[in-house]
Amino acid sequence: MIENIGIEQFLILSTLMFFIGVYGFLVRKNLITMLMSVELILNAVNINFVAFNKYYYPENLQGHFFAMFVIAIAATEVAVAIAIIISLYRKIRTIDVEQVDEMKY
Amino acid sequence: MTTDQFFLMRHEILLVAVGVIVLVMDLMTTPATKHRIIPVAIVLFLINTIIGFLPIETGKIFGGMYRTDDITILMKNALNIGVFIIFLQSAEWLKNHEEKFNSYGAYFFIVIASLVGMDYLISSGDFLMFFIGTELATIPIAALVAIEKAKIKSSEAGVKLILSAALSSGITLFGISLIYGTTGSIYFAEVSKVFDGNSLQILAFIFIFAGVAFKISIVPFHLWTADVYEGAPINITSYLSVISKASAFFILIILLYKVFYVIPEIRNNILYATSILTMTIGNLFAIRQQNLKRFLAFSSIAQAGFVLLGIIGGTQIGFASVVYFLLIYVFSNLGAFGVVAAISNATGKENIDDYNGLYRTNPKLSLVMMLSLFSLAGIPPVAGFFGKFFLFMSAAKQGYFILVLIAVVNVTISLYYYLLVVKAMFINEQENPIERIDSDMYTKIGLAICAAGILAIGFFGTIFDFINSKAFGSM
Amino acid sequence: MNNLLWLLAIPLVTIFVLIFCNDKRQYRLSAAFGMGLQLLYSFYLVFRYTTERSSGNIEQMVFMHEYKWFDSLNIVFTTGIDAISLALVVLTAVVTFTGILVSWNMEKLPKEFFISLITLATGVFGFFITIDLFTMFLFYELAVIPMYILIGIWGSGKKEYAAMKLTLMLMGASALLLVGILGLYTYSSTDVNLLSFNILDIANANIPVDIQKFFFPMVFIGFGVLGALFPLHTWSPDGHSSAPTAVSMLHAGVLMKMGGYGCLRVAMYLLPEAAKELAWIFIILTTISIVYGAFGAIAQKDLKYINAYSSVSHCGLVLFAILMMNQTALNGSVLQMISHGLMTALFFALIGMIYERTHTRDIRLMGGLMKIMPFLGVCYMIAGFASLGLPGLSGFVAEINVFVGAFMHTDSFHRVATVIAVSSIVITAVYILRVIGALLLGPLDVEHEFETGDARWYERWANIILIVSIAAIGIAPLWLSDALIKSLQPIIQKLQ
Amino acid sequence: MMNDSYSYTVAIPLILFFSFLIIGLAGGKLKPIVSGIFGTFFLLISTALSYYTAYSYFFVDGKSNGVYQQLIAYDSLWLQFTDKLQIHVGVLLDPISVMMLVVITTVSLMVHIYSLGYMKGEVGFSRYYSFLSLFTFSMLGLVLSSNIFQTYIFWELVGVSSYLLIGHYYERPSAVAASKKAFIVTRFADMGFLVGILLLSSFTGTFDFLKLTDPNGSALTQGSAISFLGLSVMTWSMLLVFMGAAGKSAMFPLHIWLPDAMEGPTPVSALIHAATMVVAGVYLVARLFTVYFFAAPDALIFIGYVGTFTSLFAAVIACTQTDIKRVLAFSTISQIGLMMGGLGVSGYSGPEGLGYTASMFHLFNHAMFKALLFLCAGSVIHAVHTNELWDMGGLKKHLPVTHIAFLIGCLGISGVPPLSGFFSKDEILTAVFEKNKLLFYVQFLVAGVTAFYMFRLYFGIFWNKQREYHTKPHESPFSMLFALIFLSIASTFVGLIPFSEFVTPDLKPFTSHIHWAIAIPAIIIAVIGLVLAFVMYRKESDLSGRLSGSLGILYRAAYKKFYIDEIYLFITKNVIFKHISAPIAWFDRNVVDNTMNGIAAITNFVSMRIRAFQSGQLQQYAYVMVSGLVIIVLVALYFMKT
Repeated sequence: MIENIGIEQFLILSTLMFFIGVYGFLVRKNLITMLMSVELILNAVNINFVAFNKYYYPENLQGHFFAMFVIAIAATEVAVAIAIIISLYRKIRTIDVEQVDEMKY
Repeated sequence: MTTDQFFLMRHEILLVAVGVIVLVMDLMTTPATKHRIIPVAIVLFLINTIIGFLPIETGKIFGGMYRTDDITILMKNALNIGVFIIFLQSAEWLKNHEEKFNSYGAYFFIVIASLVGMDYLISSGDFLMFFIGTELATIPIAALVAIEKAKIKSSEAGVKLILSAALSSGITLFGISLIYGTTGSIYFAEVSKVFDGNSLQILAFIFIFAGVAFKISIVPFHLWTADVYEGAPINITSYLSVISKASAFFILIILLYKVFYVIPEIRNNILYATSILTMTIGNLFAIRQQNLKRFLAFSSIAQAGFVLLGIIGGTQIGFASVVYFLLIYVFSNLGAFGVVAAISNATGKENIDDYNGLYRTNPKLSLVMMLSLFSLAGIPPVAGFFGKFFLFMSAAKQGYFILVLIAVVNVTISLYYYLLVVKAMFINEQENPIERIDSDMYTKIGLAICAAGILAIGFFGTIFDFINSKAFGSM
Repeated sequence: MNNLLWLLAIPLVTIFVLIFCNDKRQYRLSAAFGMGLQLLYSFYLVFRYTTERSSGNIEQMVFMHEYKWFDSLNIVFTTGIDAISLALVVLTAVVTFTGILVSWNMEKLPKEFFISLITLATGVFGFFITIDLFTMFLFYELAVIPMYILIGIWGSGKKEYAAMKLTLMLMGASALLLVGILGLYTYSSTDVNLLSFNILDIANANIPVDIQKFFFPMVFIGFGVLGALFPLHTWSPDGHSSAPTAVSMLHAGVLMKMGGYGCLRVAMYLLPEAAKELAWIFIILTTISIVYGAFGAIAQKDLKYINAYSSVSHCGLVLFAILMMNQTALNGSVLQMISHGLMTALFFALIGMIYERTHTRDIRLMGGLMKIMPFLGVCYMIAGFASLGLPGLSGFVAEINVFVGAFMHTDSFHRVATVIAVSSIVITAVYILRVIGALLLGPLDVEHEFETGDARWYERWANIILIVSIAAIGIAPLWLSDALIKSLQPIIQKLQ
Repeated sequence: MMNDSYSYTVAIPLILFFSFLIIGLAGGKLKPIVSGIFGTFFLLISTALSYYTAYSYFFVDGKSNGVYQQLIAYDSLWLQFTDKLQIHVGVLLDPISVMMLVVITTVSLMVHIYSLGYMKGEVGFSRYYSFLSLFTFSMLGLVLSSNIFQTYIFWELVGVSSYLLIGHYYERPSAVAASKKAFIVTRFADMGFLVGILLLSSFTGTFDFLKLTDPNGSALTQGSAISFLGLSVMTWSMLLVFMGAAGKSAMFPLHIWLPDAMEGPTPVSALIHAATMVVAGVYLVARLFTVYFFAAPDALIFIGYVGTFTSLFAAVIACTQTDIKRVLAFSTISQIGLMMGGLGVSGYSGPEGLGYTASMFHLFNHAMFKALLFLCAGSVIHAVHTNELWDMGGLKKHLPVTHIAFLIGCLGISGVPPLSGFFSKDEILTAVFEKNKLLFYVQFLVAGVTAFYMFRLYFGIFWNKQREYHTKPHESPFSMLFALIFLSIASTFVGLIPFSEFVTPDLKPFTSHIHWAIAIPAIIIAVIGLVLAFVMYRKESDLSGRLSGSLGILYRAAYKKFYIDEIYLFITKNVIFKHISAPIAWFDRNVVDNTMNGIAAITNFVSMRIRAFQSGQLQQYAYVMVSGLVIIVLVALYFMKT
């Protein structure tokens, strides 16, 4: 049934996700949530890649591969980020981003 | 694909080898003998650096995904030298923070891993490699930034770095995806053929540019820099401010002039505006800083602004002078950071006022510091002068006289705050200045190398001629 | 032996030696020896130069050597001298040597002091012997930076402020200068591969007038700040007053001359059309600074301030003369550079010596010093007479050249400017005599018991050397001015 | 024209320059008296040389077919402006320069000898002599100069040596002030001189006297055409040159420095401020007389008026002063005024040029008797250690020689025959009478006033009733008396020289004779003045007191030298210092300087303001980043549209 879904829908979806992600990153105070917003962005990207590949350039698989790599790297990124956040939490006992401003000016 | 092709990646392979060896040997050490790994790692890395200079043929592999030519090799060697100096400087720091590390091998391995990322980034021939390189370069560093478990600042810096890096890479990726969508390829070569500069591609281009600009910390993508630099362990700070910056600049040039070269006026306008912003903002912030790491962070932002002048020229000379400047910048900045590191390792003092009367007690350190600062400020006869001069020259050749004027005025402002440090060290007096420091041999060697580089590079015009003969010859 | 790099080699070797010296006597001896050698070598150069010329060498620059530096950028370190630069080189050698003599008893960090001083001198020598803009600019900055350290560490009064102000203003000026130089480079040839920094090449490239008009102000102001061009002269009073003696000598005596020399050699020579069109603006400014400086000096109470302002006035005269753009005036400007260099060096040397004995520079607290230090008193009087343009001393020769030259313009604008400038000789007389009267003459001030004791041997020699050279120029100016006129011809031809 | 037979004349000044150097450098080591002898000896040589020169010029080979030649005895290029415009340093011999040679060397020699006694035991004895040599050198160089710029050079040098000599007692604030005033006032005048030279040279294209003063040369015609503010440029330049002359010769209103200059040692006043330097202005005008006459007649008339006015003005002041040296100073001013007046009315050729001849003649005589008077005054002061007229009296029995000498001087200056003053003054009056009646009457009056104040001085000092002096006055030593006697003899007989045979504007001798029609009244008014003085001051009569009382305000004005000094003081102190110089200094420190500091301050301020960006809030960083991105995108797309 995918035939009767145009690429536009995918693109709209991905774009929405992208901006939701950005929005989330900017407004959510919880570090973990901000990380999730980043994930949204990355997934929007993945959708883009796959959609483009499927609809426009089916002859090769660059898009798909790219998406996979993105997923993998996103995983590592999240891993490291979480680790750091935890170590931070150990010290200041909060993951509210607004508390994370010892260094300024 | 044959092995000898495979060995085009000699730099990366060697690095990985060094990393693995260090890691393996590290497993054999006991807590009592773990410090022995330090000399081993340093020597191994030195060997790797030397081998890097051996001649090697160039070419593409993985269908153009990875490509080397003389200039990339040159760049990688420069980075090697830089990292080598950083290792030398970090030895003392490592010893001081024994409790933090149950093994030192991890430290070296992580740095080397990130350096591998840089190398891949430099020789990336398509966006995938570009993306992988960037992440591989950034993520380990984020871990190292946060390594000082005891300090809040360290973790805070780590958080700030990793999160904003994630955001920026997200933005970059979105741009890449759009490029892929509009051109149907992720290979630089093909993209550049198809790329025609319609508004969607412009959007994509700017997204990608933003991602790189983030790494170089160009205004307005620079705000993370100061905090991360301050919070991070000082050697990591120097790594961030020198190595990752240099590689990012390199790739920026590739992107601007190999991939997106069909939209010159947009490119130039963006560069024009951002470079003015970058150097001015950087300077204005640097003026007030007391913490030297933060100070150097802002000064390095300003320096980035100057480098853009070389890029905006867009000529052979321009790129040559950018690479030349980066080479000098490695030595100057590492010299400055080295002194700061030596002092903060010995006394934990990192503020400018602490340096009052330093010359009385530590003349050598202060001299190296002065040389480095003068080199950063672009004062003859030290190398920095030539680097800056050629950057401005290449911009002037393209007729950007106003831009050059603004830049030079900024140089004057920067001179002001560099002189503040010199003043503290040489002119100001204080009751109890920092007592006599005798750093370990590694630090001394590191600083000596920096000083030698700062003093020498300017006088051997052949270095520049060499770079110029290699620089992006293919364009 | 006529390779000009000696002028750089000797100081550098001296610095190198100094690094390995390790007690006060060695420092000053090696410094004095090195700079003495430099002085002798500069005299030797004069001799070589005259023989070269008399042997019929009519090149614009003699002893030219080219050292390829950045080949791909066509940056070639080119050395060469004509009478103008040679005269200034000798001036520099004299002032540096005497400066070292004057600071014979430097107590605080003598090694660093001499090293920085000689570095400064090296920059100046380099500036004068090079004839390509790149190295010229390099040496310009090399000469300015040690100033900061020298004033900052060994200065007096609000030294940090003064040092910072001086350095930043001069560096800001060099910012303009850099843009101007790059502009000259960019338009030095129509073929991108032949762009060159070499002054002689640029002189042959005919740069379009509107381009010149864009760059002329930058170059002229860039150098003019160093030449204390109103209203950008304010670094000079503070800088001079807080600098240590030898540094004031070098700075007022030599560094400020780099400004005039640069204006002449770069702004005027390479951008003649623009110079012709825009001169009037700067004529107004320089005329102001001549009178302004002189009047400013009248109201001062601190010896060094008085001298700083008089330097503003005299250096204003240099630039003023340069802008008059005819042979006599240009000749006068160069003569004025030399004579002002010598006499202001003498002034600052004497002020330093007097300060050592009186521990004050406020003329209201002194008086009748002639009685207790006659030698210094006489020297001060001679310096004063030189600077108010007494015939038989160098100042007069320079001034009349300037005035006669300036008056050759028949339009009333130049004439009025000239008459105003001439009026400065009266004002100068006023403040010079005021100082002499307040400082040396009158009853000896008894509340302050000054350290008596006249000049020591090194001080005597420093003064004598300077005075003799002042008088030599003043009594027999012909040989010098002829040589200068010959070397000025290329510039004049461009300006005609 | 070049002439080698006189080339030795260059030695006349140079000898003294060397003596200056020797005494000046070795002075500290030598015994004072030795350096005195040295100086006198050197001077003696050049005196002999100049007498010889005078003799051979005037009587042997100065004339060729009845006209005195202007000989260039020595010439060398000193400085070259353009190939055409050059400064030569040379020796020009013509009647006036040779005449001046004699005057300067004679008086200077006398002063040297006199000072051996007068300055005995003074501190800075050898300094004094070295400066005397310097002065004589410069003065000789001035009169011998063949080139107007050379004149300027030596002009400055005499100025400075006068500065040094006035300030001889440099520990006396008044002396310092006086020397400063003298230098600055003359310097101010010299500025005019310099501009005049510049103007002159820029039109005539030469500095050379021979070219300038050649009556039918091209120099004179140029520039006369171009006019500026109604006067021809030539007139302007000559007026400016005269400004210099007026400064040196203390013409109104630039005369103020001369009375103060009396702070110097009396012999110096005799040499510099009576006989030689102050007449340099007259000499300069005479030197350029041709130019004045042909190219700038208006200027010449102006000079005549200024001179005459000054002579009256000074004479009136002289009547009221009580410091004997100041009286003499004012009388000097007034006599120089007469000379200027004479020059102003003079014609050019033949008997027409009487005024010129007369003023030169008067210059010559005046040098003698005024030097004499000053030296006498010196000897009096030497005896009684005061300058105040009313602290003296009845000295004629203590100082017999001085008394006679002073009397001769007074008679000479008052123009009583057969003393020298009579002849020259008579000639001046004649010349003026023929040209301009108004000036004549003024000068006629001046003659009377002169006699009056001179004899007021004479009676006041030597007659009157004896004052009590703490040390009994005694006649001066021989060296001083010798000078007095020599000069008295000189000023008695030089009047008999037939000057018009030697010195004339057109260099052609003519014979002049005394015009009794004018001489008789002149003598009469002089005698009247004499008698008046006799009546008022011979005995302690309160006549003078009553008179001055009745004249009231006028007297006080004259006594206060008509407040000229106060005016100058006001201008220098209040206008220049308070209202120009101090404000500029303030402006410089506070406005110009603070603009520079302001730039720095602004930079700092901005950097304080923008620190908010670096808030430490991660999300704000991200916000800035994203918005920056958006802005760039929008701008870029906008650019793409256009």
